[in-house]
Amino acid sequence: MSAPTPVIEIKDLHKSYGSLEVLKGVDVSAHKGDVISLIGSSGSGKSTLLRCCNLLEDSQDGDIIFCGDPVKWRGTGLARKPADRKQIMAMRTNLAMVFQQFNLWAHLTILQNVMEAPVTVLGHDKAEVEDRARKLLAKVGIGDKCDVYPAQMSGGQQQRAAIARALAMEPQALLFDEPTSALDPELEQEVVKVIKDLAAEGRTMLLVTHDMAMARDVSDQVIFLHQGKIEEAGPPAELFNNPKSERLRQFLSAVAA
Amino acid sequence: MSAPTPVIEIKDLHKSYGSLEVLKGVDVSAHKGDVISLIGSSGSGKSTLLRCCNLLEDSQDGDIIFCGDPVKWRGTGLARKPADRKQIMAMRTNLAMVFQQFNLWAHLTILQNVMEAPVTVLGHDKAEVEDRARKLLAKVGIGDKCDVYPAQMSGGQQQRAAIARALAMEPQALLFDEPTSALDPELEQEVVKVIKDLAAEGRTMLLVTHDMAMARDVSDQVIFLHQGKIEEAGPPAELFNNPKSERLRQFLSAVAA
Amino acid sequence: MFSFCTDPSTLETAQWFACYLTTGKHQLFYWSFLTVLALLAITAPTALAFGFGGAIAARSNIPPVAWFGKGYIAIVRGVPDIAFFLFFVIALDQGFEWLRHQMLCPDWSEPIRQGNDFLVCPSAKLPLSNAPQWIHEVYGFFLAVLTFAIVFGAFAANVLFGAMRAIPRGQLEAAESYGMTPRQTFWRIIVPQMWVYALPGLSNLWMVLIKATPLLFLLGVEDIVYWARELGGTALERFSDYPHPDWRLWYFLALLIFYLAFTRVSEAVLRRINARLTRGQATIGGT
Amino acid sequence: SHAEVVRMGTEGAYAPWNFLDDNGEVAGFERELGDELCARAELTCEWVTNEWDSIIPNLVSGNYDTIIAGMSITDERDEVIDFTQAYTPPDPSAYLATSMDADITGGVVAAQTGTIQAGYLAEQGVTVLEFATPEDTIAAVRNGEADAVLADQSFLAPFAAENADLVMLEELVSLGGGVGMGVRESDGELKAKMDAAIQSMKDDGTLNELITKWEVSSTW
Amino acid sequence: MTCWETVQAYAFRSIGYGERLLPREDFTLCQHFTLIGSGMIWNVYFGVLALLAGFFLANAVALAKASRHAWVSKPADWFILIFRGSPLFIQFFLAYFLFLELKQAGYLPWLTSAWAGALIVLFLNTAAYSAEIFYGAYQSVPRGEIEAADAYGMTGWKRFRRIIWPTQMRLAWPAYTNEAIFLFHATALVFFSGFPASRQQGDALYYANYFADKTFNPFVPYPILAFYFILLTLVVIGLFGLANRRLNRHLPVVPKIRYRPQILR
Ligand SMILES: Nc1ncnc2c1ncn2[C@@H]1O[C@H](COP(=O)(O)OP(=O)(O)OP(=O)(O)O)[C@@H](O)[C@H]1O
Ligand SMILES: Nc1ncnc2c1ncn2[C@@H]1O[C@H](COP(=O)(O)OP(=O)(O)OP(=O)(O)O)[C@@H](O)[C@H]1O
Ligand SMILES: [Mg+2]
Ligand SMILES: [Mg+2]
Repeated sequence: MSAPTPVIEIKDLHKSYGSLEVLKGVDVSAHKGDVISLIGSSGSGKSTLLRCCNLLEDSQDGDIIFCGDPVKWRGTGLARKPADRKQIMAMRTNLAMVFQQFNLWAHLTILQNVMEAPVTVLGHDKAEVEDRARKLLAKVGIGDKCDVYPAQMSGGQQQRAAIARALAMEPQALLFDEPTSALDPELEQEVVKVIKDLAAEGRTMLLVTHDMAMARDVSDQVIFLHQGKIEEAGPPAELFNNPKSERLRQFLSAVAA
Repeated sequence: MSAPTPVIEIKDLHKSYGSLEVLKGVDVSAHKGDVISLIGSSGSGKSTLLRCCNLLEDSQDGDIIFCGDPVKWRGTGLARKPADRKQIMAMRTNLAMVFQQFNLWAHLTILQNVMEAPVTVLGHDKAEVEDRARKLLAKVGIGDKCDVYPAQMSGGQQQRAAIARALAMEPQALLFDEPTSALDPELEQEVVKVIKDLAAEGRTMLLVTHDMAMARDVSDQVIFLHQGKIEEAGPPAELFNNPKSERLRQFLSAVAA
Repeated sequence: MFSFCTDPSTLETAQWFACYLTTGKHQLFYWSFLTVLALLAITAPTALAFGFGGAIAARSNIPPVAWFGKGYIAIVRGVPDIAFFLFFVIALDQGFEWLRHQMLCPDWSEPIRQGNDFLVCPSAKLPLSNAPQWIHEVYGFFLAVLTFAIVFGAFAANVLFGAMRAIPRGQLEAAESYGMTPRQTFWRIIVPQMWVYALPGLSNLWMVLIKATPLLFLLGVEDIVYWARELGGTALERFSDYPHPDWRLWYFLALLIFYLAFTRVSEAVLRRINARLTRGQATIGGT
Repeated sequence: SHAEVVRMGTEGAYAPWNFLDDNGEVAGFERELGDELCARAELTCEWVTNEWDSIIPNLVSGNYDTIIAGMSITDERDEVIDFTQAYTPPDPSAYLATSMDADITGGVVAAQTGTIQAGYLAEQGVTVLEFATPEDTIAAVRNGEADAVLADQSFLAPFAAENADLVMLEELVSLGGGVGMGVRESDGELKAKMDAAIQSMKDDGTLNELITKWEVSSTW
Repeated sequence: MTCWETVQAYAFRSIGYGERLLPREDFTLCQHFTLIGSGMIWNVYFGVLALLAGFFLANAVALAKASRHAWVSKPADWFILIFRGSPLFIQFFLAYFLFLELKQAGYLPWLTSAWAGALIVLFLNTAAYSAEIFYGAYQSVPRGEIEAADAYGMTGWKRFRRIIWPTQMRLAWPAYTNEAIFLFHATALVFFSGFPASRQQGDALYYANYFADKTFNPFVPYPILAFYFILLTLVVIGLFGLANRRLNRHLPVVPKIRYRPQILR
């Protein structure tokens, strides 16, 4: 029996901002139900990797394959662009993202933020989505803030709204960029629980985090990015207990302290 | 011998947004060299407390006393406003803040962001400040990003720039709002070190954090805020090992997990 | 102009046009382009200064100053430029003369208003009635610039006032919390950032200003549209060596091309300024 | 040279009375007349052009000293400014059309905005179409927007003479009085000097010569 | 004539009702106010219709200008350039000329009348100016919010309608308010230099001009005209302000200026 196709597969991805090369050949492969954590120091390219994965950024070389369907490109190098819009849309509706800066839509209330994409993109029934959205918001603990605008919420509340927004899409795969950075340990545990539930449902997740405990707890695989390259990757137990690379050892020593 | 005057003293502070009461009588007192951590769940009013302390928000009742000098008020209730501009200015130059959303000045490069206040507010010599700014940026690990605009930096890089900007003021007291939320463990350790150094220099700090390890590590006192009130306060060893209130016990249980 | 222009009625077409297009009247037409460009070049910064002053006044904490600023914006912005030009220049001119009269002729006994006449002492006249014609023209030009600047300053003030308020609150809070005085916050944070928000509005205003130059003739400055109308209108044999039917269409088309080209150039310049200003801004258009 | 400078305000857009010649200088009947009057009154004259709408307000405001712009002496104007004695007899108004049988009672007649002709047409109950410039009114007749145009005869005559497609109707309308030079009411001295100069030109026949030369009206 | 009679005679003179002849003596303030006010009917007519229609066209043109396809963006670009790049004076002249040609060729003869011809020119003119404003606002929409829309698979029209357009309108509104004011002011040019006035039915400036011509005193009719326009502008600002409040309802209310000078203590 051949191995099942990965949900997200990234092959030798290269990405530069002008002359600054941020990703220097990165390979990731995530199967159904996998949770893959990306760790690494600030500026190592974690957010950029997620953003490339979602095609928010154009990459210059390498492949992005979603459910066995490689993204079609037009042009090469700095001029490389995705070629097929339909494909991108299909891909994005199945791939929800939680941004590091949340990026909530400022002109919509929290409830509207959560309902927006399911209603307008997926065409789901409004009443039904509203129901689900309220439940999701209650689940992340901001059920009382439905009719509030993002600018009137605390950092952690915004972050939770952003998570609820992603969940409302019920996507095959999720991209989380530091989803607990503004959350207290209690809420963090909630989010960990949510992530585990999602994985159990068979959803695939890429997760950028600075929280090693969380990475260890939820992931099937941990990838350590260093200066745009994968320095080391493996199951959490192995990677955290037995780091092979010098750089990772040093990085982890900080956690122990 | 009487006790020395606290650097920051907050007495029975009340603050509402419209009809939503966010702070319901909070007392804090921080002496020279003290590091006081504020913990609590999202939306409990931590950021609001820091912002009131710096007079960015008007509070409705209670006192804020800086170095023995109580803020003078005009009006009462929702109309209460600080009365003396000179006093506020003097206070603010001695009280630097790192914002949860960083709030770097978008039109200035990182170096300019750091130099701005020391040069224009304190009137320090430009060349000397530039020298110091570069050193600070190098210290927080973004010495190579001096001439970059905030929008072109990763989350962690922006946060470090914001920290450097606060340090450049060499203030008596600092207010940190989740200063390590976007930082990896390694950098977090750096920041912890910086905070300890600052405390050793005799600077006073109020620190909002979700990282209990950090709170335990750096603080002289930890304050647990719950729904706008201080639920429990005390030295970290005591508070973390022997939480008295039910709510705090529950909150901390998440960390242990 | 050319030596062969002595008897235009005998000339062949090319020569006729060469002579026609270089008559003294046409040269005045060409000059008027320079006048208009000079007027724009002087008016734009002046109006911007008025606008800046107006915006600052409108933001002031001192109620009378704020009222003045807001009143200036509301009233001048409310009046069509054309209606303004039809009576304001005369009033402005009389105002200046009245002031000079008060200063220079304290012992003048006759009333300034005699029936319909407005009479100041001879030494208070602006310019003096025996001044050479070019001084009169420069003074007229100055009045035109001032009137334009007052009108467009009100619009600029409105744009700048809005731009100052569009700056994200976090940016101002950061400044406040570092102990910047309101003055410092204003000059160091608001003023540098407001241009990003103000530029689209100001660009539009510049375009409107360019398009308002045909009203200059109401202010006594002979602008390009005035001359195009004058030159393009039917020239009868009796009154001109170069008779021709109603050619205004051609003259206006030429002006159209001039204005379009001028707009294009302005746009290119403004785009570059905009690119410079939006550096560091995370927007669709920013870099 | 003469001590006193007199600024002469005119429109420069109403041939043959006053217009700009190919060199952009003020020319026409009133230019020659004005220069002669200044010479006789021993004044130094400067010519200024001003837009018609504000020509009187600028005079009373002191921006020039006379109006010499084909201005008929009317009671309305006389209330605001003073006029010298008329230097031409009244110039009747005439119709210009594309054919002699143009309908000037039931049809559309063009006139310049705000002129006495426009007022007269409105009074007669004719459908009047008002244009901003005299040039436009003639164009309107040519392109059929109006059946005829009503304006001063002296203004229309050259057009009819030089264009085969335009004709003057025979019907004439007397509107307004003779044309005089406008001066400020407080400027009695200047008015007196100019009155004397006009009188002397009338007396020695030079004025009639000028009128005949420029065909602005009947002679004295 | 009492003032009330004057109002009855002239309040609708500009659209052909009431006294046939304009006042020829007295020229009282009441006459000034009534006739100039009557003329405002035309200014409001031109302004409101051109603004409403222009708003829709402007949105379409702005969208076209932002298009990635040159064959869509280029025509939009040219349209904006031509109407935004030339004075209304010249546009009126050329349009009137064009409409005359059409009429002589037997098409659309009513275009040479101000009510239709000038309206069309004003409509296209304001559409071009507004399109440029909307396009500029589009350029300033925060990137993060667009990225979020992209990431959720919102495509062209939906993304535009739901995310970009509301933000774009909010950003464009102050400048668009200015444009609306300019448009109302521009209506004063219709009879001043563009189209002929028939049967002495004109806009406010036409009647102000009439009075100035009769009394030779510009300091009465023009300030009255100014007064009417200030009223009109205040109404425009008021209405646009209401819309603006709605567009900005998600922003926390900015507290009033915090510091008062010491003297007021
Ligand atoms: N501008 C505002 N208008 C109305 N309510 C506000 C505003 N800012 C904050 N709040 C409310 O005040 C409460 C406290 O907010 P605050 O930012 O202090 O929380 P916090 O303790 O810092 O939370 P976090 O850890 O998530 O940052 C929240 O419920 C929030 O919704
Ligand atoms: N728009 C941009 N233009 C230029 N450089 C950029 C831009 N965005 C990011 N970078 C650079 O790319 C590098 C990687 O950024 P990225 O945001 O991927 O880091 P990260 O690993 O997510 O860091 P963090 O943990 O701090 O969020 C950084 O050095 C950053 O300065
Ligand atoms: Mg990141
Ligand atoms: Mg907070």
